[in-house]
Amino acid sequence: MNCFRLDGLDDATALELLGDMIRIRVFEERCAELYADAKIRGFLHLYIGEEAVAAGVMSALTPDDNVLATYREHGHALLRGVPAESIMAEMFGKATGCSGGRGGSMHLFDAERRFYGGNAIVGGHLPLAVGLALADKMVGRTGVTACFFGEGAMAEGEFHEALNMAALWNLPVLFCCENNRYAMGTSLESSESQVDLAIKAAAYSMPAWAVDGMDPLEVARAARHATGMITAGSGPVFVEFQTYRFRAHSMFDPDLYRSTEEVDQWKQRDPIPALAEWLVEHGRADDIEIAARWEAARSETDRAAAAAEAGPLEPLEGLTDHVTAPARTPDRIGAGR
Amino acid sequence: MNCFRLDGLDDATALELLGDMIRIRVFEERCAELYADAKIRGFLHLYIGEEAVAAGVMSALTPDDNVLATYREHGHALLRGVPAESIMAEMFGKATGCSGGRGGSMHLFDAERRFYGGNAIVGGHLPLAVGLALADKMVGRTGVTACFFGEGAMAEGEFHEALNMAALWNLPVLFCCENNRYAMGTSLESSESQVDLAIKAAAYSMPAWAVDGMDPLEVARAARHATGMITAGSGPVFVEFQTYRFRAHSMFDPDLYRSTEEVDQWKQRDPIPALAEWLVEHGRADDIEIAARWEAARSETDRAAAAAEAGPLEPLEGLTDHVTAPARTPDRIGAGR
Amino acid sequence: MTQTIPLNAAGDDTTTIETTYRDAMRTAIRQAMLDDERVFVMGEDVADYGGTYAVTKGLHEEFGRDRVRNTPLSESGFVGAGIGAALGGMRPIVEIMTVNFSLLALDQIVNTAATLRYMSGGQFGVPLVIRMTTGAGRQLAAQHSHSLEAWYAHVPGLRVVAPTTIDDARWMLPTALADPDPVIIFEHNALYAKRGVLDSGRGPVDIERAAIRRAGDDVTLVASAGMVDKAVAASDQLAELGISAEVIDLRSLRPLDASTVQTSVERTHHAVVIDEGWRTAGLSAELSASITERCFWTLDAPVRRVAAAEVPIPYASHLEQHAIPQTDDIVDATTRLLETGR
Amino acid sequence: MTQTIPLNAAGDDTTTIETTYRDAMRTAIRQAMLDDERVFVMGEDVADYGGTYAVTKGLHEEFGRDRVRNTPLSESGFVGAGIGAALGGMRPIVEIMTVNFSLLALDQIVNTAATLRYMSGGQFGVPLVIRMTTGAGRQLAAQHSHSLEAWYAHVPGLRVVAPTTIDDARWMLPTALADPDPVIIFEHNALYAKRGVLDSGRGPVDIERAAIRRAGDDVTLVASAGMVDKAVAASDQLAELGISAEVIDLRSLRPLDASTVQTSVERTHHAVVIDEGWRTAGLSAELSASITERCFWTLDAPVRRVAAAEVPIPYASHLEQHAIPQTDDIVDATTRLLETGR
Ligand SMILES: Cc1ncc(C[n+]2csc(CCOP(=O)(O)OP(=O)(O)O)c2C)c(N)n1
Ligand SMILES: Cc1ncc(C[n+]2csc(CCOP(=O)(O)OP(=O)(O)O)c2C)c(N)n1
Ligand SMILES: [Mg+2]
Ligand SMILES: [Mg+2]
Repeated sequence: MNCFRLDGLDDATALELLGDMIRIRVFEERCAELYADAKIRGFLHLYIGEEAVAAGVMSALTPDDNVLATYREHGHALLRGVPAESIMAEMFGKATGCSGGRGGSMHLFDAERRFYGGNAIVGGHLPLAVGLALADKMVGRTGVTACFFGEGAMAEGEFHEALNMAALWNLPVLFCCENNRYAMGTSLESSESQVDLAIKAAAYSMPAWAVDGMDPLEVARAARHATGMITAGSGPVFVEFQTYRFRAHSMFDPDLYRSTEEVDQWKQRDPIPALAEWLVEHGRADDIEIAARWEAARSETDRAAAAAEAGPLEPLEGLTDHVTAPARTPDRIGAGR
Repeated sequence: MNCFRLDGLDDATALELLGDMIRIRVFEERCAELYADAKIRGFLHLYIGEEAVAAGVMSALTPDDNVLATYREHGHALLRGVPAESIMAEMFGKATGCSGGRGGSMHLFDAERRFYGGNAIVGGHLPLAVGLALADKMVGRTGVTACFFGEGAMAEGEFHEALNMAALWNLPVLFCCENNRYAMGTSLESSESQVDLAIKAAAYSMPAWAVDGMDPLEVARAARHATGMITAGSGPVFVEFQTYRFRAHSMFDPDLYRSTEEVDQWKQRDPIPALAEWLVEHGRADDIEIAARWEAARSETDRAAAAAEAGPLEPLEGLTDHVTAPARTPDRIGAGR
Repeated sequence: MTQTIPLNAAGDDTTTIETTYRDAMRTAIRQAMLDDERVFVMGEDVADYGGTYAVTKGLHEEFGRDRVRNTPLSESGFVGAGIGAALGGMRPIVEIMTVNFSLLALDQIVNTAATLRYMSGGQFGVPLVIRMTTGAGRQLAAQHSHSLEAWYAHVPGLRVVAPTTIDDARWMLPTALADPDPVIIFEHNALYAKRGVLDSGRGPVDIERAAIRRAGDDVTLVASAGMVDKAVAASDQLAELGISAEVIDLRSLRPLDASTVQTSVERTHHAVVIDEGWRTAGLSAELSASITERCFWTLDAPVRRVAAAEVPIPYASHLEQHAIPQTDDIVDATTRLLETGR
Repeated sequence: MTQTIPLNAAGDDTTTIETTYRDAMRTAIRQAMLDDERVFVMGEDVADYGGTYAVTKGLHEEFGRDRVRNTPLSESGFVGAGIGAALGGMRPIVEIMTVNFSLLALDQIVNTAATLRYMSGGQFGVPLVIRMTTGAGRQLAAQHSHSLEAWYAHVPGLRVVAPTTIDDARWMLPTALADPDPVIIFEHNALYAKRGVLDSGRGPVDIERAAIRRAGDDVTLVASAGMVDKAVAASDQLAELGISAEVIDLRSLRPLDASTVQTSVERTHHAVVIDEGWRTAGLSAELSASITERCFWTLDAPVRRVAAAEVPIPYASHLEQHAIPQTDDIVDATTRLLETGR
């Protein structure tokens, strides 16, 4: 029973959201295979099941906005416009990767697209988001700083410090909580005394509400509403997206802490087949259009994997590059004019 | 206009609370003089103006309870029963001090009285309180862990982490927020997006309310109520005591950030003369009884200062004592029986 | 799969069993929990998940969730709670998933655990054990690949150990738990899967002395944690070159057993010190300085340091391997050292 | 009271003025804020209170509370916000009241500020300046008396400096602000009240080279932060004993200017390294190791370390003074060293 509502969105947007989710799904399923093939190493955290969140939120952002994400960020990078080739190359550890092979899956970066990672210390990037928004506010730039994090991060002190500062200083931050109910193997109930996360966030005096994170249209509407508020000067906004990861936490996770029934139940809410079916049922898209999205995603992923494979490794002499900048800028701040 | 209410407390208790406040006041005024005389050094944070809070809360605690406080803790130590002599000797840096001269004003300790400091990292002792309460709960000890901290500490990540754990694990902690409206020179309004502190605490799903911290009877009633709840199994409780410090933050503070009018206004609410007047007016105590309290406090302080002055210094060879225990205990945990 | 090692009473006839470092560590924890009700385990995902490195796997089923306690993601908070519980009479084993996240808990460790006894004039001790994984080599990139043992070794009031053998994985813990002061146990990620023979009747071992893992005459290689096995491998290669290298496993990083090292260097007249951490102001600096102070007049050449390149650890495997010390680097440094000395 | 130093254009005729370290530092901040709108100050009590050590006193009146921004007590949060603001194009000066509280912000500094450029393959830099007070000596006890410069000096991706003169207090800051990477400035608490002559027309100075504060021939004393003036005082006493000691002020703790030290030691054949931090794996260890590596063959005796006793710093004055290195300790170590060498 898929009851989506367009409610302000149009057919094209809905199809776009579906296509975006498909891009992530296809890309990440390939990542899992490439991990099995030992092409990708280190930690690999898949977003499969949660695609509606990134798709919906990203659709509400403009190129002027800043984006920060966690180590589970392939989807966010992809939808932000970071080329699939450079993401895949990064995971292959190639010099052509979007972080020059130094970052890997957890540390995708793209300055041009204001994509500030790929951050692997849980909660550690929330203060950064506050600082980026502060800089924007101080120089009078418009633009929202969207910061994604898991519900597990809400127990960290950084969450608390960041939300307080953002609200206190009325900064344009969109806090996007991806509540997939588990932090590795720790359930929300065993991590938070208050499991209604919007209540926690509202205690910082900021607008906060929860949204069905398995419904990309709901997510998109909430994100538009939130960015609208922020742009109008509301200060920070917190939205909880209720979602679920279908795969294990990472490729190392034996997934012992939840039942297959629970996982299966959530899989029935998989937004990709559901939205596809609904679009077709209601005559808003046809099978051919949808098949084309899958096809495009597959060929994008194929190209990415091929390019990654072909990409060169950074030479060993490059090891010490980028520890600091090659040369100091010639600025003479505070020297007197 | 002093409108105190006994409301469940008796005359003797009210007089006791007055006497307790007087003890702190007299002791600390002497400390200020001794600082000027360079007998006491380092940081010295006076509690003058806030005595009603320690007096009221301490009156509700039993010897089985644990107490943790900040660097502004002379009053708490004194009312907990730490001898004035050993507190003063500590501030003089003498071997006879309650921390052997190693701690000073900010680090008063007394194991026998379950007085766990004297902690000088803002917010740093809140997790300790959680751990002490956890230990009590695990071994089935009854007793409440009372943890005092300033409103400034509520912005620290440790506050957030500690309150969540305490509530999540239903631990017997009484969080006593001494809201004196300033953290050094930073006002509550410029530090917290939500200035109603009970709302912040309630977001962790624990009972939380605010109390007039200039009224020792109100404080005592609130503390009794809270410890009663906790002992009955409520889990942690948060109480905000609204108070004010009459002196500067420390002896180094030029006190530039608030007006003398503001300070004077609060001084009119000084609970010591107010309660004394009220007790006499209502025939609940007489001038002689009250004068005796002042006299007792003065002679206690005199004795303390004299003993501190006379106390020996730790010999230099003692410098490295107590870095670790002198010898390992003979326990053989995990060796098999 | 998880192996259950039979629990032996110390002092029983020595029985040996083949097992892994991981399982030996689990046995140590399990036995401690059986022996003493005050012992409990606390940390992120120590229960259902089984611990990030599966050390505590299954223990929550045996001991329940109170004594194998999952915490929220609150490193400073739960380390502080561990300190508090130790003050309150318990003997907590706090697991910080990895040293990387311990940065969030450093205030608690340095300003409270390490200072309370001193600041209180000896009234309060903190009998707390903190376990954490350390080291690079798994392509986890800059935020997940620290080797910060040197920072901990810097702090008075702490004891710091790094078991590298199966026996030490099993038998250092009871000694650490019996210690009245905080003990930090560093477990190098590469060691968990290490197989070997456990002397399951051995009983608690000291956590203060270094151990000679290979005897030799020409040069002393001093290593710890993940570097010990590389140093042993290097000594094998050096043997083929006709160089007899003694390998010392520090075991304890604070206090450092300088006298065992000194005795060796006074005999070999040459030392190479090896650390997976960064070079500047790292453990290798301390070793170099203290060896030189003690053996200046007997050294034939300056102590050589082999340490990580001064870079955040990169993801790409070839770069990462290049950044951290390898067996070849040790061999190379040693042969050069001996050339200098001649 | 607060002194206002006239702001001079670099390159103007040199004008000297007598002032304090504190006021020179304030002038540096003020000039930077006048010069560049991107520069702002953020930290606990930098506004109304004037900064714990009165360095930023009055600046909020001139520049407003947005650019002299009081923060909540949230060290990790506001340091992280400073990193974010730097990423966003600003040039923040973040004041952490003292190094003691920086323990709460270490994750942000080590895992983000120091790694972002590397992890992003050079795309993102963090042009952030963090100022903090360091050192003991004021009877503030164990939690408020750390000297953790060694920890910061250990971390690739950071620059670490410690101005000790009035000129450096004034002129290191513009260079630090111009640096595209994070710079940590350690200000020893004992220096703020130091009076001296400021060359107010000098202009920005390098923040990479050590400086010789006293020339000498018999021994090299290497010091930084609060130890430099003690080393200079020691050199005076040593002169009376007929010993000519060269005193090197490191100025930069990362990178260390090993070559300036080497040049000196190659001439004097003797080195004493002095640090207010703990000895084990401290700055003094690094100095000893690197001097020995470079000068082994010219050293007449092993490098001597003078460092803090390995204790949490006690409150009582006589104990505290005994715990941290004093001029007499330096004199003593030096005379003993020269006796050994003979
Ligand atoms: C500070 C810190 N602690 C622990 C970890 C290890 N860790 C990595 S991801 C993770 C779970 C985070 O859960 P959540 O925030 O809900 O995000 P999710 O993975 O579910 O997307 C943990 C504990 C870490 N990276 N950083
Ligand atoms: C983590 C930390 N940051 C900063 C300081 C410096 N400091 C000492 S007391 C204080 C103000 C604390 O205010 P509050 O918590 O309201 O307590 P109060 O002093 O008002 O009793 C500050 C900032 C500290 N000791 N610890
Ligand atoms: Mg989650
Ligand atoms: Mg306050």
